[in-house]
Amino acid sequence: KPETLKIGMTTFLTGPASVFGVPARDAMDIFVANLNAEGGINGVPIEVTYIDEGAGAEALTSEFRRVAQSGGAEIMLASISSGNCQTIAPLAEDLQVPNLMWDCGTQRIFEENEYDYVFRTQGNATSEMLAAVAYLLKTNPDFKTIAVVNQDYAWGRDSWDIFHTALEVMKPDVEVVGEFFPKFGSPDFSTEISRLQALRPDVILSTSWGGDLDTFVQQSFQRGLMNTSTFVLPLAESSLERLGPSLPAGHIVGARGDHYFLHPERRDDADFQSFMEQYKEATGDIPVYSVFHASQAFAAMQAAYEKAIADNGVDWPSEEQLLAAFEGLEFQGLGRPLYLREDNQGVESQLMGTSAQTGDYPFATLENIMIFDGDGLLPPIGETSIEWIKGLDASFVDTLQVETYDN
Amino acid sequence: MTSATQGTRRSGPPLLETRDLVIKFGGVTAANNVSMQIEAGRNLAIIGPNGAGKTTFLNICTGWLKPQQGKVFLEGEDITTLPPRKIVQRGVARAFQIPQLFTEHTALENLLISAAARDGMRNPLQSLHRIRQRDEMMHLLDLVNCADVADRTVVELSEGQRKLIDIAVALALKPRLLLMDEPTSGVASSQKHEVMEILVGALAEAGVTSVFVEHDMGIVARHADEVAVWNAGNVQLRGTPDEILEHPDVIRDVIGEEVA
Amino acid sequence: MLEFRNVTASIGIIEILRNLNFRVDAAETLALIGRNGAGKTTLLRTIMGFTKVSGEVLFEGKPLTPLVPAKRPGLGIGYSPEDRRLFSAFTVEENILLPADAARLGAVETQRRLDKVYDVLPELKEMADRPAGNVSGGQGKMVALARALMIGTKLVMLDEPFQGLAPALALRYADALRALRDADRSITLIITESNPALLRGFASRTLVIERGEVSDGSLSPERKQP
Amino acid sequence: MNLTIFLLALFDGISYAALVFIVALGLTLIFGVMRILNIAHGSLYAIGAYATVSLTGFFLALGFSPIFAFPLMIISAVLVGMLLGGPIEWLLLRRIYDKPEVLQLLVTFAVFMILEDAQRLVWGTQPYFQASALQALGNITLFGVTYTVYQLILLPLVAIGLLFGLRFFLRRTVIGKLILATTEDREAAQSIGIDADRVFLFTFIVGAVLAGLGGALASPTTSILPGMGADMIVLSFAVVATAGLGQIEGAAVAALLIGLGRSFAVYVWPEVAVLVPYLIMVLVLLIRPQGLFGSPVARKI
Amino acid sequence: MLDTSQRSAPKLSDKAGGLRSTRSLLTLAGVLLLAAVPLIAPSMQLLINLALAKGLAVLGVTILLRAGQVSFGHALFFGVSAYVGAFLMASMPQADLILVLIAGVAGAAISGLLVGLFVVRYRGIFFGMLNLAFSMIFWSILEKFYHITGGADGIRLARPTVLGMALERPEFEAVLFYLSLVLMVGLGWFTLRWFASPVGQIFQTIKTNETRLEYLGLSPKRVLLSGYLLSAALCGVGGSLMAMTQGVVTPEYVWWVRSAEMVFIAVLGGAGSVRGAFIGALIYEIVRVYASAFAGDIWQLLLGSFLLIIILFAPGGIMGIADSVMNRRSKSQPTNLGEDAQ
Ligand SMILES: Nc1ncnc2c1ncn2[C@@H]1O[C@H](COP(=O)(O)OP(=O)(O)OP(=O)(O)O)[C@@H](O)[C@H]1O
Ligand SMILES: Nc1ncnc2c1ncn2[C@@H]1O[C@H](COP(=O)(O)OP(=O)(O)OP(=O)(O)O)[C@@H](O)[C@H]1O
Ligand SMILES: [Mg+2]
Ligand SMILES: [Mg+2]
Repeated sequence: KPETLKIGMTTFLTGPASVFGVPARDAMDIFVANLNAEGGINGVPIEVTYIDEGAGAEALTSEFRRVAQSGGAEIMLASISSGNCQTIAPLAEDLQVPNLMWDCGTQRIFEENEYDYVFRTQGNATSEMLAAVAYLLKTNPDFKTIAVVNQDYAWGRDSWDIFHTALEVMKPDVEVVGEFFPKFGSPDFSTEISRLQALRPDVILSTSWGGDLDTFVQQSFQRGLMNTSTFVLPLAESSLERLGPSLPAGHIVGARGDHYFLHPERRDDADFQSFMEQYKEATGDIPVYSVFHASQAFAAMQAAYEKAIADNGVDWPSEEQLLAAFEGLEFQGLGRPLYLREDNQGVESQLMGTSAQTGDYPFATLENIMIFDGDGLLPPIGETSIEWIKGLDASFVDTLQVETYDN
Repeated sequence: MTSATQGTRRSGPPLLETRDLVIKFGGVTAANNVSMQIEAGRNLAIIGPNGAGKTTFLNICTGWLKPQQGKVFLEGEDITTLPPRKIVQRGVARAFQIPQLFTEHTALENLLISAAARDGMRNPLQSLHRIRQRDEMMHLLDLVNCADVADRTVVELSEGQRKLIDIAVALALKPRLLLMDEPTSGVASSQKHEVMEILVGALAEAGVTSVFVEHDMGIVARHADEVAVWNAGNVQLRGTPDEILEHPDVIRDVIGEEVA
Repeated sequence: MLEFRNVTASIGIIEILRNLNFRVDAAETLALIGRNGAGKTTLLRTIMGFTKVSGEVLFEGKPLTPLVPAKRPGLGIGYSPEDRRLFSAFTVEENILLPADAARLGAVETQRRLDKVYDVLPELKEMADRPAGNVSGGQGKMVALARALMIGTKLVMLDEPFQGLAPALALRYADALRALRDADRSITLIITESNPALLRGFASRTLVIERGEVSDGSLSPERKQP
Repeated sequence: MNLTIFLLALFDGISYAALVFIVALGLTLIFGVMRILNIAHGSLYAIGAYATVSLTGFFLALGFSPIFAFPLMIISAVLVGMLLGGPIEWLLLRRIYDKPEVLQLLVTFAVFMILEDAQRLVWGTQPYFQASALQALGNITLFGVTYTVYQLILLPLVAIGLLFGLRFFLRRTVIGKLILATTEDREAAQSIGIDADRVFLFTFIVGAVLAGLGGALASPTTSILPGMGADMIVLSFAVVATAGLGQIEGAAVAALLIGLGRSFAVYVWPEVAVLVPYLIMVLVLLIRPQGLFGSPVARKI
Repeated sequence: MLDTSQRSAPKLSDKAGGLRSTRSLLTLAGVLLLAAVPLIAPSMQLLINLALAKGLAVLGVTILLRAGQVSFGHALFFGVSAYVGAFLMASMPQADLILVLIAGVAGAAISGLLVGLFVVRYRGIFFGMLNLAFSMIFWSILEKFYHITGGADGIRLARPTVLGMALERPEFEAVLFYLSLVLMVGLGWFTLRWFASPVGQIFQTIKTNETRLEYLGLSPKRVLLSGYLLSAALCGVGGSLMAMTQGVVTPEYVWWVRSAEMVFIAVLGGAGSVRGAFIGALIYEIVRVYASAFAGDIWQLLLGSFLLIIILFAPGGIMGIADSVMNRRSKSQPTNLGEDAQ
């Protein structure tokens, strides 16, 4: 039994993605402090080392390795960027250190390779996009045209691939009138907006995040584009507070999972409320989805250790015991409970809603919330997402399990 | 050294010939129907007032400037449109009015590079300082009175020293024809004659034809076989030093009354 | 007027001039001679403030050393560098006028001085509007000379001013400079020149520099009483 | 492509070009005069934007009318120039003018790195948005497409004003002449009495003010977030190189080409929009190796 | 004339000789120390391996610095070589390490030739920016054709075999480490010799006077191209090693910041110094990793300040510091010209 349980976590502390990375670290500090205050896991306190993903791939791999090997970390949480996930997953496998992919969206990881040491404690791009398609089809069944404005990098491209493929099979009559991939970090979308105003699509999809999403929505709002088209913004939960009044009512918002600071099923729970207060106190902000993802990874880790200890009746599990505990592990962070599939992929529910300016907050909140069960949103093990989606049809939406809430 | 021009006078085309060169810069005519024939084996001095077009003539002959009209021939070959390096490869070297040196290299290295460029570079990993032409180059430096600054970087040298090294660099190419633009300007008068003496001797020994622009009439009188006088873009006169330096027009326009 | 006291000047870590002690009186015309690399140019550059100096350089009794180079022309020091250093983005006349602009002389004074300069160097008048980058080597020297005369009301330093000039022209300039000096007794001239013939009967004193040291040139036979 | 679409693309291109030009202008000036490619320009741009957002937020919270955002932009830009530009030149660059240019470049790179983190320490990692200035001017509608007056009219006007202002300053005023002379030969300038140190300090501050102004003017149109400077700086570099060394008219034309190229690409061939600045640069330099307005360096021999 | 130089010249070269041997000894010690890293500090092995790979690329940039040219796009060749390796591994999973390396370097050299033919016409900022443009065009291609290139996620690069043997990660990494070390020594030595050779010296004259070069009968463009090719190939070696060490290639390899970083390291080590390229890379990577590990979100600030201090107080870079330290020690007699003349 170690004196402390050392864990390493990679997150963006610098660079544009620090809009996710820094809140996640702040949250992690709270989770760790809370657990340590209760005596840690089976009496073992936890100590986290953070690794900045913004420092570049060399620094990341060197640091990851240092923390995992000489730093004595028993378990690693990595990472946010999907490029980094691709680097880290095989490295963790070779180093034989259990690694929880806590905020890594690309569906490819487990579809293209098998891993023994790598687990994902959240859903993936497929479940996130399918939920957005399903919500759109349920709430807005009659739209005819769609345009997309995504960031020009893997996430923007992949997510549109999934969304588009799904739309083609579930609503073949929809016409894609414009596909824009402005460069990542673009400061200006005026041209795209002019073009969209001329095209007047019924629906505009953007899976952008951070400053790109903020700028796009703000500029669209200023120029009246939001009055003429319905926006589908699967990551906008993370921008709600910053967008303030610029996100008017009636647009579709997602959260990469069932993450929302007013989660209809969780908002009355004591642990949920107390965390929200702690977080608000520590940072002054409302938490965004990366905080929820951090909570899930943390919960998964805690659950795995506790399960391994209980299953084996030991003081502290060996690595094999710990790995065994991850098989089919069930855990719950700040959202609904999750579990790990056989391919180490997490099954996570997806929350979607429609923006509303109620006046309760100086920014948009959600109404007509739907929480989709994660099971139906992932391809069966062994199938790749795109192939699987190509085999679906319009009836897919009705097969999904969903709960609906007014707000 | 080179053998190509050992025989001083040969029948056949002159070593360098220009026909009706014209070049104008805006309103200034720097060359106005310049036709010159330069025979092998002689030292030709070019004199003339400032701005007469002397440097421009050298620029055209070496391909730095393209004339608006006219042609340049090197032993009968039309070289008017060739770039300088092609002309240099045919045995023409040049020293400049404003020295053109590799300022971060030492004086000796400047010469060694010149020698390497001349002979081609065979062994890519041999040190420049070890190439076999080193002694020859030290000798050349000595010739221009600069052996003592061989290991100084060019930026550290005085203007006069640079001029001398610039000449040595041109000489290191073992040219058939050497063009020098005011070789002694900036060289202290105490050294001028000494340097020119040795230089001209060496050129004669190697059979190098030389053309030099010069403002010092003492030098012209002593070292030129022939003098051409430039004026306003034209060759005004041509003749032996004695004839020319006595000519009243030349005295008026170039030499000035007192010294004469 | 100008005095060197124990001056040692270095470029980088190399000492070029050592232990110079001499003075130049007002209205003197000093010829600096010496072999190539003796340190003539460096001496002038030292007065302009472009070398590292230990010891004292006094100008009209006041130490020059604390002044940054840019402040020195304002004292009435004009300098024509050996390598011309014209501003090719400007025309010949603009080059000549720049020192006046920098000193903010005002239109009237500027014109007065320009006229004077053209009196000395009439050849420049016809090239006034040509870009300075294109003039010939000798013409460039003339422009540099003119520029120095523009600002040098007290001290004019010419580094090989006749280098590259056709002898006829050089002689005329020597005459003109002499006339200028004779007309305005407040001007002190320092000239480095390798052709002593041109300075004959012109320089009031000769200073020989050798290996960075000033030898007893001040006792030169060419010395003339002002 | 019909006429309407053509005009729409033109409008978009112009307003984008205006902003790019304003930022690139300061960089061109500094590069033209000091021969330093100031990488920290990107940070100054970002800090100009942050400062504007903070100041505007502060004064609007005090109840001032949104129109105050405009003077605050200028104040922010001047603050950036004075408080950052001045010390960078004074404390850092001045010490290494006699060193190789690449060292000067790297000093600005180091400053860039420092300022990037400094920004994050001061303003955090969350994007800011402050569009009062833009909203204050309202919208206009052309061919059924709504534009903000700010972007379509104000920015181009400011850009044109700066272009002619700076041109006049450099070509027609005495200080401008002295700056140009210093540009060409620092030592020769000193020896005719030009205080090259002051010229450089002044130039750098003006360049920094322009960077800050670019950020200030951009702030109402975009999210202010870490890393915004890095993108702008590459774009500005492309403008500077395309323009020809230190050519401000060239910078204007290059910015316009890049702006129009980008907006037409979005209409016609969106895939290449990202590449437009580089393609334009390669094409221009292929045809004119010295840049749009640069003149071939005539070496006197 | 100052005849002091003549007297001091032999002294200078004596001293240079002494310095040279001290330097060789120190270099040897450094290489041995590096060779011992896997044994004495295994946790540093990966970091140092990455630094060595980068150092080779920096060496490429260093070469151009000697000609006075700064390229802001040399990450292009780094990336080309890495992607060639990745594609090779994808199509030929049994490919050998040596094959990957050779193919990568060949790819880098060929692209160096293509880009070089175009950019050698330019100097200064134009040269730098055109290189940047080409690297960014390649970067965009990598991002755009994501079906082929994997977009921002990049491509995983399986472990190649080594002389036909399939190795586990630790052994493979040891092989890579020593291979990098050998390449550093070999290519470093080669580059030093090349710099000193007539060809290399002529290449360096691009920095000071192309007119004279032309009047020596040489084509400045061709001269620059030869060095450009060498520099691209060296970047290629670095890129291949980096790709195999990381096991993944991403468009970040080509991103302009990486090119800028290479220039930065080159100057940090001592602009134009061969040893400096590697020492610079090692120090840069170590400072960066430890700064980012222990000062989380202000590592850039620390790194920037560190570099600023080096540039301001030791503009000769780390090699400059090393030289002046050695100079001071070997300063038995004064070599100052002035003092000699007394
Ligand atoms: N930047 C420098 N670094 C080191 N040494 C230098 C530097 N500049 C000049 N020197 C040296 O200082 C000495 C004096 O040079 P200076 O230019 O003053 O000579 P000069 O008398 O003007 O010669 P010349 O008649 O050839 O112009 C020379 O030996 C020269 O090599
Ligand atoms: N590139 C150019 N552009 C414009 N004018 C030029 C150019 N080169 C030379 N000139 C002009 O052509 C004329 C001849 O110049 P050149 O340099 O040939 O004179 P030079 O006889 O060598 O004079 P000097 O003895 O002063 O060196 C001069 O008036 C000069 O200003
Ligand atoms: Mg001439
Ligand atoms: Mg001199």
